Amino acid sequence: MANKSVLGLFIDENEAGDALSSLRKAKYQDNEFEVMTGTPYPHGTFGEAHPKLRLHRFPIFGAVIGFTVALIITVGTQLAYPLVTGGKPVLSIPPMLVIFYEMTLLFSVIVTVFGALFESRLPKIFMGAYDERIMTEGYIGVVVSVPIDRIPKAEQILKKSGAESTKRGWEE
Amino acid sequence: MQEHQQLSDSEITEDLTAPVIRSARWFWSVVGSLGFIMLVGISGYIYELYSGLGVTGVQRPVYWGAYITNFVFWIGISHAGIMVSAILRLTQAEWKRPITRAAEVLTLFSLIAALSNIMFHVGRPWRIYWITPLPPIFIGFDFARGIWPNVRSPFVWDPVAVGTYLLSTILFVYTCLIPDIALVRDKVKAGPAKIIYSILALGFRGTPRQWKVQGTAPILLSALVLPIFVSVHSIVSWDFAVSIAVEGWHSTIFAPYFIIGAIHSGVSGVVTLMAGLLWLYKLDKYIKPDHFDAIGRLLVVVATIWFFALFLEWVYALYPLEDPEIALRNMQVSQPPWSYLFIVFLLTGFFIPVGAWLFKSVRRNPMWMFFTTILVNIGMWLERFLIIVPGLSRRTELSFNWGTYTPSLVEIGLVAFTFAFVICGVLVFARIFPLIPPFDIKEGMRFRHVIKIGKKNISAVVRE
Amino acid sequence: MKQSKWGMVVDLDKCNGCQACVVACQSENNIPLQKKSDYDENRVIQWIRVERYWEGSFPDVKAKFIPIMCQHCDEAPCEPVCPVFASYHNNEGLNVQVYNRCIGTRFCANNCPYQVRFFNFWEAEWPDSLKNQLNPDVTVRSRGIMEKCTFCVQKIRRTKRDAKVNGFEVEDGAREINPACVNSCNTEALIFGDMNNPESKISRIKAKEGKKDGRGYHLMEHYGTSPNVLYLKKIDNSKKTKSH
Amino acid sequence: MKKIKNNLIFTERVIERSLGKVPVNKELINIHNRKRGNTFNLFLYITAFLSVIGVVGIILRIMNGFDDMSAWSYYVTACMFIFTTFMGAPMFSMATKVARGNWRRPISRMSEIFCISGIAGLIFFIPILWVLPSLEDGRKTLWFFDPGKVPAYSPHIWTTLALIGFVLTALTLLWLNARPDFAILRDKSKGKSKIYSFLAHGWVGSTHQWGALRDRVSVLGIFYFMLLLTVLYFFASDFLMALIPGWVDSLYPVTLSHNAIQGGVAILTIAVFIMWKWGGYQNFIGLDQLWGLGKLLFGISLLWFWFFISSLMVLWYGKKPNERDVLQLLMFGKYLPIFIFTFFFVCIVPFFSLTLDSIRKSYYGPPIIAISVLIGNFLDRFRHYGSAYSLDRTIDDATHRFASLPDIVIPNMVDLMVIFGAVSMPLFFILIISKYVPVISLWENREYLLYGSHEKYYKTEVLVEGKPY
Repeated sequence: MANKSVLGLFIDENEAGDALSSLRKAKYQDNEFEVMTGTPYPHGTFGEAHPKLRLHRFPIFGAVIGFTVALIITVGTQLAYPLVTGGKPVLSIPPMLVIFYEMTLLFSVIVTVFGALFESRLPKIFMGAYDERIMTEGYIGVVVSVPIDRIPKAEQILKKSGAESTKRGWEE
Repeated sequence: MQEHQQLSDSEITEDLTAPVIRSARWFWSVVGSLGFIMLVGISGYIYELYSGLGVTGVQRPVYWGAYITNFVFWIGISHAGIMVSAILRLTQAEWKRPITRAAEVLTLFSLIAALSNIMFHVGRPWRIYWITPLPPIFIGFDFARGIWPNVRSPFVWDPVAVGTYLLSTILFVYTCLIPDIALVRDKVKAGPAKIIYSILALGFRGTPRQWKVQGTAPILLSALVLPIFVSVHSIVSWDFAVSIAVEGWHSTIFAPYFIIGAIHSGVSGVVTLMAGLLWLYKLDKYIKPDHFDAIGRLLVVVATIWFFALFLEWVYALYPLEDPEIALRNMQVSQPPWSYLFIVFLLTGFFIPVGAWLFKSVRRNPMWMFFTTILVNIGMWLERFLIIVPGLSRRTELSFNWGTYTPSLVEIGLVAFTFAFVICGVLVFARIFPLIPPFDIKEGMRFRHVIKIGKKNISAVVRE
Repeated sequence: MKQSKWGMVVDLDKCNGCQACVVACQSENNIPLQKKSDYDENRVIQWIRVERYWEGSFPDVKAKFIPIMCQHCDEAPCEPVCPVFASYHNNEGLNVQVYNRCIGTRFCANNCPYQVRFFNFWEAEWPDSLKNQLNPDVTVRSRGIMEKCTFCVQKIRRTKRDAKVNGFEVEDGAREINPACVNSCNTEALIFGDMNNPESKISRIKAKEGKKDGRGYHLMEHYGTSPNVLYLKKIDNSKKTKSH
Repeated sequence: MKKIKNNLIFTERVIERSLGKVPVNKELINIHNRKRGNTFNLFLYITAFLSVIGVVGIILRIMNGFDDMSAWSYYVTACMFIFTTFMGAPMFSMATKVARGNWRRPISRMSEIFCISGIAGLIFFIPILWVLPSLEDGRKTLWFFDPGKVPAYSPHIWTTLALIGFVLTALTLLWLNARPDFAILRDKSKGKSKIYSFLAHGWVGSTHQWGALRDRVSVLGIFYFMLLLTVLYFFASDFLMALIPGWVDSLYPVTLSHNAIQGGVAILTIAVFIMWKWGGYQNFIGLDQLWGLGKLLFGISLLWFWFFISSLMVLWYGKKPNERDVLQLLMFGKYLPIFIFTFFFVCIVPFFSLTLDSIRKSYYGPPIIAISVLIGNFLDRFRHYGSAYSLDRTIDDATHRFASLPDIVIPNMVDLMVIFGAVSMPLFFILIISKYVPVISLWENREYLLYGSHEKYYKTEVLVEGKPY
């Protein structure tokens, strides 16, 4: 059953905070409503749940991939074509250290960026109820995406706690 | 220290996305003239491609000339972009907000300019991909080279390092750009632009989870990009430091010396860019004299450390008292064409700019900072030129093989091409995306507090 | 077949600087014709060049001719820096230059203390009349490629192959295995041979002259590249010193 | 937070702050003035005893004469160890004062107290002047010696002058920073104690004095950094590189200064841990002090690897005869085990352990890593100075290489006495003056009350920090 979503636009942070607490009182789960702001606020400004990020394991994971790729490239190429150059050993360590270092960092950056996109659940095709003024003018949006029958109750709560305007939208 | 005035969100959005919505009056004329310079450069390159490297001033034994100097110069400029933004992000300095993205974009385009220099320098540019560790199988148009690249050569480390650096800069700039693309997506009127921006913004809605990622991801990425920045310029310096036959190249201080030189010339490049933006886009409310003051102090410290490294390199070149080395240094200091360049290099690289930066009034005046930092970059271009070319003219025992070098027209045209390319790239980027992140400035407004102790107001900021 | 290690001895006492070796090398290895402008722009390609040095002031001035070619060093600084393996050390002790791998970064030329590597700045072209005298065994280099003396590796390869096919032993100092410059030297100043074969002329000279007080020395030893070309000093009876 | 309806301007939140009623931190002064426990006195006597043994070791070493340089290798290592660890610690307070991080305030005084170890370094340095041969023996030198114009003993003269200037700057820096605290303690004892009124030297706390203090400390801090670089530059070149013919490493002076700063941060971490664990300063030194030091140690260990790979790459790739010799002498020859231990303790242990959050962000993690860094630092000094002083400099011109490489010198009794003396004499001085100089600077902590505080921000609690200048 597709979710519909309703958006309430607030001017003041305290009003948005009260809307969230009243929604929570009306037994809407935390993952059903969301605050949308144009700029980053300190966490918990609206009393919303603290998002737990596990961003730290991505670089280590990427570093391991990068190290193995570098190992394959350097050791593989030098052993595949054991040509002596300049009297240097075929498996000469210092140049290999350079390639290890570069590849480890390259893959850890790539995996970290994908991790960041994954952590912020970004490629979101259907934006649901959304208003331009959140980003451009600094309004605060509270969007509730629930099955259709609970939408009017949510809209009524938003209006009561001082939303300037409400809007319906289609969730995924 | 900060005379600060609060701005409303809509005012900030208006100011910073103005260049994105409609192009400024001067935009097309400036980009057009830069495009003309680039055309001249490219035609020079086509002439060189057609008739061979004889058209450049390169000869035996000076086999490396203006292209490699330009390559090292642009790699140097690209470093400070990431270094400035990474260090400012890691120390959460308050004055990082307006300049981080400008610095990173400068990094992006100067890296592409550096790579294009390798294309000009190499004898057979259509085979240049043989340097990269791609598998030696048959790739479409070219017969399989049948062998992997030689991992022990500094010229294989270079593409790996610069490639890593370019890719991580692109990804870094993109992750920090997503909120601003969302802002422009909401600001721009319906049409093809809106579709492209909403695709690029990946549906960014500004939920607390997404803002927390925007908070921690740049710090994590700058912690990763800083080691890359250190390693790229060390590897570029090892292109020169590993060779034993050229006098003045084979010294161990080259890696730190090149990196401090890169920071010195790069941060000056960032300051020139900031002053340029301030003048072009009238951003007086966002780039304050305090930003120039803070960067000016940083530049004085970096310049003195760089001068200490230069002193160390010269002392330890003369320390073993070998004749070829002394002959080279003597030539650099007393022989006419090189001694003039050397004096100009010392004056513009260190003495005039650092002398000027000691005065607070100079540091706080964007116009003065603009000219002193351009002087620095002229000096640093000459510094790389004076490292590469006199060393190569080989004042060694085989006295019949001493050489000199004068850049040819084609080389001058292509050096001008790279400068025009970078400036034009930054302007076009500023036309497509906002160069000063609006959400960062708005965050600054929200986190701002004032502590009043008696008569003095001290600006304070929220620390998580 | 025992592994051979090719080397050369240059007897400076016999060399009179007649440049015959330079001409022989240019015709054998398809080196392009050098115009006057190449000499002015210092872009001439001479795989072996004879350097003239004068010693002493006017009344008793002494000329000294030193033919300098690629020394095929054991620890060649030019090999590890080539990114595409265009120059590497093969098992016969030669510093090999593979022309179709080279992309012209010119890093190896910077790294050679003896400056014996040359770059093709222009496309080489010959008048039609001279086209048939090109040596089929040697590739004609296009522009943008580095090249250097290879001890006429094509002659070594061909003789070794014929020796293996027809089953005869390659005897030391044979004209078909010697490089073009060695064959053309009328005063036999240049001696080429297999240093692993103890009876060969070159190893006997090396054994006799290579010691402390012998006439043999290597060019620019302080770079530590251990070159394979041994130079023998000029003998000078007028002075007390045996040789200079 | 007043908000104007239509254009949503955020007005600044103004926080009123004044120090009128808040008294100087009584608890800090009580900890400082309390009778020292017997563990403190025990340590005091141990270090006193060991320093006396050190002095005896010096005299014994002097008595066996100066001509055999290899006997002095452990002595020079011990002296260099003082300069590259104890004298590197004050750099921490300079650097963080410029970077204005507020987490440095409780521990910046402890890093300035290490300035006193300059005197111990000077005492150990004097005999070395006779060990180092003059320039007449034809060795290459920084002063481009040509007889007649440059005096044969110029390395000795200039290094001693630089060293004395360096130690004096360190002492004045310590006194300048501690002067407001002496004034507080003088007024605390209502003028009775003559030591504090003499040390405070008429400090009344006028705005002019505070402004002058800030300028003087910043100028002297930069001067201290430059003098540290110069002194270590002389030690690296004329006392080390000149003794190994053919070693041309223009990076080593910078590497030595970096090792000094790394050693300084390591020994500071241990001192802060001791203050936290047994010093009674539990509620002043929190987790973010040790965490900050852990992050700094991690960053500097990365730099250690970068300096090492820069010089190794150039020397390894060059393969000139003299470079192969130096690599054989210092790394891959007989000194290989020492090099492996050094690399393990100074680079691998801090790098791989401090990447884990649990070790870096803990009370016990950074100090343990700091101990391994100090061990590595000592081994690194021994690897360089030990081999340089015990090398016989004959070169056989056939292969342009050293005739024979020295094997690792075994320390005899006198060496051990000197090493223990060199480590414990600075500690002895530090323990003595920590009775008079308060180990946590009172005025810096009090200044923090002006700028840092927790404020309510809508529904959350945020830390607001001001940037004074």
